[in-house]
Amino acid sequence: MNFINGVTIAIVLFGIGLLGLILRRDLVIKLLSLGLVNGSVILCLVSLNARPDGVPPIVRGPGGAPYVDPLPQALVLSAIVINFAILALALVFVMLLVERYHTTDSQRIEHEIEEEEGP
Amino acid sequence: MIIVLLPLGHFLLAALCLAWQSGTRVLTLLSLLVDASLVGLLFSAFSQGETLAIVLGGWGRDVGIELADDRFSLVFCILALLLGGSVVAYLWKERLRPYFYMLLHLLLGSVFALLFARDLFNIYVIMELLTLVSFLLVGYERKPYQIWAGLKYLLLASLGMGMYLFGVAIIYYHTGTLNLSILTTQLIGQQNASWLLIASSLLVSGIAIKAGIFIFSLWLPAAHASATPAVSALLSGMVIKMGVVVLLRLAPVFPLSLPLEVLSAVTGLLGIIYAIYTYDLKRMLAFHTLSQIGYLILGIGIGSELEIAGSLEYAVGHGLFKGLLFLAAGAAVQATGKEDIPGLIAKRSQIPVATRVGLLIGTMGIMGLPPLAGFCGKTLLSNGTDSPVIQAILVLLSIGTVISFAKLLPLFRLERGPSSPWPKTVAYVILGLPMVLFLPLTRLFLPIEQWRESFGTIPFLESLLMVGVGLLLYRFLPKRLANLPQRIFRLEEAILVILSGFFLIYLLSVLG
Amino acid sequence: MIARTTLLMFLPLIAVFALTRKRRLAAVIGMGMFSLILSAVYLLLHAPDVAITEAAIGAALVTFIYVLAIRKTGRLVIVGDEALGLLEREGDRITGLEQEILAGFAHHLGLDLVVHFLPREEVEEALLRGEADIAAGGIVHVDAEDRLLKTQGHLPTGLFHLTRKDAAEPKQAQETEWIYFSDVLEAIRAQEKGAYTLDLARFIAVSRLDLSGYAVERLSGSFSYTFLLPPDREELHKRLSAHLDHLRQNGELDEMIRRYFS
Amino acid sequence: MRRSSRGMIITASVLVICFCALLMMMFDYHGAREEAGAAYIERGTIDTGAANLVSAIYLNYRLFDTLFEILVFSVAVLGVRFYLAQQRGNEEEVARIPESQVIRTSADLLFPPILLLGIYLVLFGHLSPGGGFSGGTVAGTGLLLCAVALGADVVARRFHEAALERLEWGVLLVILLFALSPIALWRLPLTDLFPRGRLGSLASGGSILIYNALIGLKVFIGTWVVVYSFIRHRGEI
Repeated sequence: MNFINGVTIAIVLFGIGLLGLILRRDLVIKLLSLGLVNGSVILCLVSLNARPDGVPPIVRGPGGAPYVDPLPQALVLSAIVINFAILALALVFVMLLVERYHTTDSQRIEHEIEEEEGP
Repeated sequence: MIIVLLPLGHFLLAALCLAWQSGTRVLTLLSLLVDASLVGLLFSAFSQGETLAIVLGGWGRDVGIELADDRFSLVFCILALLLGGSVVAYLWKERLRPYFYMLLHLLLGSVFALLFARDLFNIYVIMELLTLVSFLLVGYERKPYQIWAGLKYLLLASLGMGMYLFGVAIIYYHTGTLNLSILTTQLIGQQNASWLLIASSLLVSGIAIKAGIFIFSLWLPAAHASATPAVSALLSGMVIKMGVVVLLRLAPVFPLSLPLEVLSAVTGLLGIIYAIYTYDLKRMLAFHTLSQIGYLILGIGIGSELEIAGSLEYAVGHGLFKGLLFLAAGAAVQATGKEDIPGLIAKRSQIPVATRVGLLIGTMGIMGLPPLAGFCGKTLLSNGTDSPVIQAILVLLSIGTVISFAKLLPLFRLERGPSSPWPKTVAYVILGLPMVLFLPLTRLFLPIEQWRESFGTIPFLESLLMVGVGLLLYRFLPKRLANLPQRIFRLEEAILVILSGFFLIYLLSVLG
Repeated sequence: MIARTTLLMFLPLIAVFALTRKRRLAAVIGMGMFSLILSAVYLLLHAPDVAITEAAIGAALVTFIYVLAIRKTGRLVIVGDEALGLLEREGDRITGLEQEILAGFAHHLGLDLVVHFLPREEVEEALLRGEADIAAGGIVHVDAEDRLLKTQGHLPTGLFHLTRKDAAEPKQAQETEWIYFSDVLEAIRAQEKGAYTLDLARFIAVSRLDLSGYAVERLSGSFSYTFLLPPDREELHKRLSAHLDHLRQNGELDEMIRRYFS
Repeated sequence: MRRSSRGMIITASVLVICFCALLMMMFDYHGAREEAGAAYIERGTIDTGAANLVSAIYLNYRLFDTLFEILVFSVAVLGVRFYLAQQRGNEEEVARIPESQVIRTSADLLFPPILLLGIYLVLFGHLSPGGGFSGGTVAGTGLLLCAVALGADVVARRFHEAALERLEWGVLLVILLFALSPIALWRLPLTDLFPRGRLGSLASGGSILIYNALIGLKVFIGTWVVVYSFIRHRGEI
């Protein structure tokens, strides 16, 4: 079996996204990393049952062509939209934070909020 | 049919709220009454032994989405209605935008949907809606710390849902189904497959982030402490329980017994330690939520019928008293302008009497004083197991709860105070009354012999003893401890802790 | 199959490239590229529906809103304490000589000027933490930390030494404390310390108060106000110095100084 | 100093690498399963009448998921509007958007085909790739292009925001009512009562076409509301 397939790449991308989420302090880049994490799961789902000799699951006529499993593809459509919703809303909240703290550095914002709230 | 109407009806109302802005309040109240009658219908059908299970669209289970009801979902429906009703009452006099009621309806609708869901991907979608709605509710007042708490919640919860979906992908690849009841039959004999262990750890860690388990839900103290009281009550009483409900659905299917038991001890004890040394009222309540989740998942982890009944009862009880405590605490903070407990105690004469009574009933409930709600759940949980370790954990948790709430006791000195506006009093009554009458009400869930057996004199004395020991210990415990680590609640550190938690769960499921 | 593998191998590379960018805009556009390639992969995986949705939402819509939200122009962030005539708040506006110099400099670089006011003792910390590009607000060059880059002074100033007359022993100069605008007024009113060293701008602010309890002495030597930059910003330092030289040579600096301090 | 501390970097890398390695080893992936999705492939077109099996699942078998997805999208639009509307937007910026002549003409040229593409994706979603969501987004993005070319305020005058938001929720209401309508005939909600039609013709696939059209309209409006909110607040980060 080919080692470079959608699933392994998806796991690698998940890891990259996680690292970005932890190590980059800029909130915008954190959000992009989150998008990458969720996107990698989508890639994983789509490539699970994508057989190399398959055809897209659109029936052109009678008879059994090797259609690819349509279920993950349908699920993934929902996941993509949800991903978008999260990224858009999170971006709005980041904008609100920037308006108040003039920075997108997560640790600085966290620090300032801790200072405001007291010990 | 009803189980589809419950969620979709609320979504319809959410859409209507924008069109008919002036009537939202009344509309919401009416809808809750209609819900109550629908749930009543379901309940009467259920008590005659009919369980509803439908596949939407009229397809077979293997291709469609199944919805089904059972005891858990009905009980949680009642809890959701009580909380929803009291929140509406609590906010009756406040001028809120229709936007708020819209979110409230969306929240209720997704809660109902989740209670009936039996499909892994369906659960994922509903959880995401729940996340987004509660995220918007946390930031409703647009204060900077709320925004940050909400953002942290969204990032972590979304990461969790990513992990969950990865687990779903693995399961789908190996079994070809997403339906939980089909999965149960498919997985017989495969309980030790390597992919199953990793998939179930992914599912559980993803859900645990939303379920308020200590090493996973590190966003929770900030979010629950900073939101408005009504939102905190909803989140702590209801939304957190939804994560637990999902764990309840997953537990019979996947090999989760040992991980859940260990997690319950961890979250219970760590939550208590933080709660004891936190002097900000709402933050302490938030830490308490973390610790009380321990009780719930303990029962789920053990999985015997009595234990599950115990955690179910405790879940309802916790929903009631935590909702009550958050509402009353919010009113008290509003009346005095102080958020820390010493400050509140100093100004206690400014707190309305009804609020103080509400806080008192909530405190008694959470301490497990018989015959209030907390007592029933705790008793059932400890009756259901013989393992000394689990008994010890339960005792520690009970005593810890008493200690952490002993701080509040000076608040309840008999003193005159201003009177509370009537809607808030109604809100306290909606949550307080079922709590006081909890013991008779539990007969609905338990066979009569078991009920008699469980609540004899001995548990009464035991829990009184526990309260006494807790109060005594409170006198002698150091009032301040060397700094507990607060860093773990930061965003980056929280992600690292979550990852380590994932390894912990995986290790435990390999061992178990 | 080969196309699929190649594209798949590209994905992590692009992701790493995008997420390690320093500039947000580059990262956003990198992730947009990533989404585009991802949707090509979906097409090759026989999922045209997903490919279209990913291209429309992931690549187009998300990238659009992120690009819209991000500031196109960079910002030149100034930190500093308030100083009369140099960096002052007037209602919503910020005025003063240093403000004008830096605004011109920012315009010259094509950047937006942003000023954050901080107490003087936190300014250097902020600079070292990388939160600001330039520190301003009446910084006398002898007072600055050695690690930081300094520009050549743009305005001569004097230093004043205030000693309380009723102090038991006259304090030595090295024991006196620098005092800055953010707390100078309260400090002098409260008369909490025995001795202060002030620069001209602060001295003017203080001189409105009752100073009869203090002996005032002007320190000898020539002092001047300067800007501070973080140690790793040599390029910016060079350009700012060049900008100041330019102002000096064509007389604009003198003109500005006359406007603020005549 | 925009870097994390070294301990953090090391811990994070170790944990993440372990996580990925564990996942890779334990996934037990050995190529695509050929029998996967057989139930849908065999029965899909007969059950639903749609040639596109993904649409068949998305809008018929698993319509309930899709309803939630639509709700998630609506909540996102609502949230963006709510939180950005109270913010002081830079109105003069909005008026200033029109860019150079080149962009204007190219946007003018591009807009009609993009809109057409969107409509095509919506209408033929049950026969070929596409559907309400992708079609709506494509059309909405086209409108964004239009906004860049003409100035967002020109477009915004034609599409009044508050009215649009109501319209969006109105469409949601219609979708929900439509989903619930089988109750009137005493059938399970979300059941498709429409005739299946001849496979491959436009009028096939039962109610999928109706759902696609409704969702397409809703997403089109929603996309524009989101994009316009962001145009009003551009460059704030």
